[in-house]
Amino acid sequence: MSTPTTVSAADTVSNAAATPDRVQPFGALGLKEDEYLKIREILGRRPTSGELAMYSVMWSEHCSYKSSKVYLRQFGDKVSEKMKKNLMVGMGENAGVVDIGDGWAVTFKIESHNHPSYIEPFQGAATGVGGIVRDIISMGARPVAVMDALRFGAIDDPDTARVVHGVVAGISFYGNCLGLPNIGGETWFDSVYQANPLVNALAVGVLRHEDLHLANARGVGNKVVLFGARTGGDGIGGASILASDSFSAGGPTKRPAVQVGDPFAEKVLIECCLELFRDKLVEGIQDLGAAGISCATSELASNGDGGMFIELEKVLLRDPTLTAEEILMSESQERMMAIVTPEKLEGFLAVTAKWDVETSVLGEVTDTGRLVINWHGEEIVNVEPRTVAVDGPVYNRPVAYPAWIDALQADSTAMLPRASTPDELRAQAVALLGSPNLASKDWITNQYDRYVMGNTALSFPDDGGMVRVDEETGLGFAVATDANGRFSQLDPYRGAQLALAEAFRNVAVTGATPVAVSDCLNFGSPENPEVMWQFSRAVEGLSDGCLELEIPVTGGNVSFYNQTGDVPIHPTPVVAVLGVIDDVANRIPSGWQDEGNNIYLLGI
Amino acid sequence: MRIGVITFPGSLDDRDAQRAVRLAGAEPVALWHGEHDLRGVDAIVLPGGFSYGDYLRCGAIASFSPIMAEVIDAANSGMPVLGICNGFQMLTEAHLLPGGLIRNELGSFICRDQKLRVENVNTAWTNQFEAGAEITIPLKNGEGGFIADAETIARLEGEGQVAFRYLEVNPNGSINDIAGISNARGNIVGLMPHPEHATEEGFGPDTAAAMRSGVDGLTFFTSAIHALISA
Amino acid sequence: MPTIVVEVMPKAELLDPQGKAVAGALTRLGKTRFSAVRIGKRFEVTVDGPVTDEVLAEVTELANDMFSNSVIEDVVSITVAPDVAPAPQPDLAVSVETTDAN
Amino acid sequence: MPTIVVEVMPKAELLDPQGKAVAGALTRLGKTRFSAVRIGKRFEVTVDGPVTDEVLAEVTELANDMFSNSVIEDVVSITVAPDVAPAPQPDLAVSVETTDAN
Ligand SMILES: Nc1ncnc2c1ncn2[C@@H]1O[C@H](COP(=O)(O)OP(=O)(O)O)[C@@H](O)[C@H]1O
Repeated sequence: MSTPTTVSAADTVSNAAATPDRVQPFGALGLKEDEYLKIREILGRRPTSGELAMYSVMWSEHCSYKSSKVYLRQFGDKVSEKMKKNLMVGMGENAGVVDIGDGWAVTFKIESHNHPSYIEPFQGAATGVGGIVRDIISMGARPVAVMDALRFGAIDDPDTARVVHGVVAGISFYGNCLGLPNIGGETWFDSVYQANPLVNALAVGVLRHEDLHLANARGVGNKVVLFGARTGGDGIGGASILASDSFSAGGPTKRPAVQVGDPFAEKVLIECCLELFRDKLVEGIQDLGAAGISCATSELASNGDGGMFIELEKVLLRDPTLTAEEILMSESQERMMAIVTPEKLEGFLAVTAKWDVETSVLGEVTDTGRLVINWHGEEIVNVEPRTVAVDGPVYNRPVAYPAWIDALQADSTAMLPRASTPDELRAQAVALLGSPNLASKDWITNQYDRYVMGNTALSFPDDGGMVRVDEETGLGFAVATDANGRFSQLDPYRGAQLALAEAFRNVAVTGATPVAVSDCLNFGSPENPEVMWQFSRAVEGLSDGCLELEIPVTGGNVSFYNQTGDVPIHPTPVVAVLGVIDDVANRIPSGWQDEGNNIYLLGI
Repeated sequence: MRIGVITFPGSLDDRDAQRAVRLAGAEPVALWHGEHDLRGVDAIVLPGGFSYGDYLRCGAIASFSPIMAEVIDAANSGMPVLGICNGFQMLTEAHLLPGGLIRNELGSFICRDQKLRVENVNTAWTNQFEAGAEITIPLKNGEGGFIADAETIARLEGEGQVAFRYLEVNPNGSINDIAGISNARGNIVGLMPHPEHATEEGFGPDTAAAMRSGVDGLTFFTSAIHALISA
Repeated sequence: MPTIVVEVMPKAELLDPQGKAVAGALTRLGKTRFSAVRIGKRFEVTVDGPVTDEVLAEVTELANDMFSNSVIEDVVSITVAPDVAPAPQPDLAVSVETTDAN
Repeated sequence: MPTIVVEVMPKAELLDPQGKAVAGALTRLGKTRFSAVRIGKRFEVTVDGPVTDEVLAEVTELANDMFSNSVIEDVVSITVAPDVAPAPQPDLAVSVETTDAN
């Protein structure tokens, strides 16, 4: 970079206007040239380095869904009246919300934290749980359960132990310390996930109808408040982000790509947020996810009256050397942003003080239609928030039917030799029993607290987890997650449907009635036309299946770029189904317990 | 009968302990770590969880909470005090009970339905058990290995202050399979397993009779009520 | 700003399952010349102002009452490291030197 | 037997939840002159035999690969403490001295 900047002299809007030809490291930030040119066109000038930071993270595949958006619409389009009936909040919000009766609602969502969990399995998985739980809190719900769907490499590969034990310990550490019962999940080993494990975490929350909150920045003059952990250098090297030639003088900043989780801080944050909601001290709360302050400010502003003014130097820092751009992109965990009316600010601060949660007022909602961010009195960001958060690029990427799939399908089990002697049969049975994918998962589930909160009606080894919502009536919900990457590799359309059907069955057999779906679509690179074909087929299959079963998709997550070198993982659409049960006392556990019960085999 | 349950930042099983108190027939009273006020309760439960994230040492930071000054005074004057898991750790950190709790022998967190023998039925929290009763209640901890120097162990064993012992499996490497202890007077009891999670049918540990039907934990709370009534 | 370093160790091997686990791992890796590993804690306390005798006394008290639990741990040293940079450079991190035990 | 002491600290850029929790406790107790606390680990590795260059090289490797996780931690020092008694006496434990940082 020709004119490097430092902490005290950030690249300002006027400087950007005055130096249109300055070369900017958009490529290193993950932006394509046409995307960069588009940003210049939107702004009518070159972006400041702060704006470039914001656009680059918000326009990343992870935040903008630029390759998947055109397909995901099907989840909203293929719906019947019945599917809409119990839906209080559908796709697009932090998490979908379903009416379960008696004035109760349930919100749930599943999300991936795959790549961080390969780099640093313990912290990657831990912060994956933390992130999904904050989505649930921001809806006004109390989180009441978590689940985890995991895919690892071959069990005998030397690196697998590092990843498995790190991931499981991370989930156990974060979930247990947060006091959320883990009620189920999946564990699968296959060498296609060797350098790209899948860590999908699900969280469920419950709320009364009247407690539902959506995160938006309405009401000119309302305060924008950041609270929770201090902002540090965590995860700045993460996502698509910072390259050595980026922002500061004096050589490359070495920032770690991982985030460190503090479940205790999150537990306190949960109680603090619930008290803020209960005492009606906030208009809305937004969690800080992958793109940190960039995401929270631009999304809140986009969903509200459209304008916001922020003084970035008011952000409480853990590391005082952070630049403005790094503060905008930091992925530090356990932070929330709230919109508070001026009259209620004092009450708000009293609650955060009670919980020892650090808080700073960053700015306020405006009617300018612009998101303006100052840094020590100088304007470093001035954008229309929707251009950052909503109207990012949308791609209709090329798709190509994989030529190899016909041969793969033709190579069916009918070609395999059959066991012909008792010894061969025995050997096969022993091989099956000894296979890691069929073996007991107790060594994992014994590390998860299933008792905390005292409402767990079903968990391991049941097919679905079940939690009581109302202690008076016994009203409750059940959840199961399922996926089969091998089926989806053979046929992504049917594979996604099989995952849906399996999760649906696993909920139904607990005695609950399935009512809603969340999904986490784990695929290879969207720039690979064959992967894009798999993705398009899986979404089509899943949306058709949901229409057939008449349960809506309320939200989910897409994770692309899951591959080792050029080799993509098997398409792995993880489907979570939520069901409702009037009284958890009527639940049906998986085990047979009473002598004399009859055994039936249903289906074909 | 009013039994207080103290909530510390990071307490997790506080609501469960309150529910258990209610199911046992007493009135649960929520107490807050930051106050110097026991609200006139007759007994106190320090619940499980990860107070202050279990950072530093489990229960260590919580043991410096304002309310602990009152808890220490009340405990020393004979009020029934029960420390469950993290609460047990706090009681040792506050030196109300001897010994300490260290990381499980095998390193990882463990959650299991744990069989115990009630070794001492002369405490405020065990008097309704039959002598030598074998019970099953959930255990869930990462740092539950009970340790103390040889002299302390000899004293605990000699004077009947070992209240509970692990049966079949010693899940965390505790010396002499010790799962819980009491003070000499018997009003203060601490244990790693969780009686409050075995108080309601359908949500407790499995029993031979039916899944999740174990309610052995209820007797801890009815014992406290009995102790208070007969005091 | 000056930093005071407090070091705490478990009293004996018995009380240190983590150290035992690491020692076991070393043996499995064939690193047999290490006969024991113990794992303790190192606290870096940043002091706002000069390190006076009074400050040191306060830290010593904290070290004994809060940073360590005398039932299972010992405070093995309290030293002053004036004006260290917040974090050493990774590449320079390993400095091998011989010092006396505390 | 000689002991090699390896010290590992969380990276300064990353959150140290333990240190933060202890610093918070200090503030609540009114000990306001301590502005930050960070908590790392101290490994004492007992060596069976003399501490040769080769042994030091091996410990350095272990320090980097096993005792620390380079993604989130730094090895801040490796020192040799010859022939310490296994555990210092509690009463003698606290020796206040000024040394240079590593
Ligand atoms: N990673 C995990 N997290 C939580 N629960 C899990 C996990 N893996 C497996 N389980 C649980 O363990 C039990 C057995 O799992 P599994 O062997 O996959 O059985 P099934 O094939 O019947 O689903 C189920 O209750 C499942 O929810």
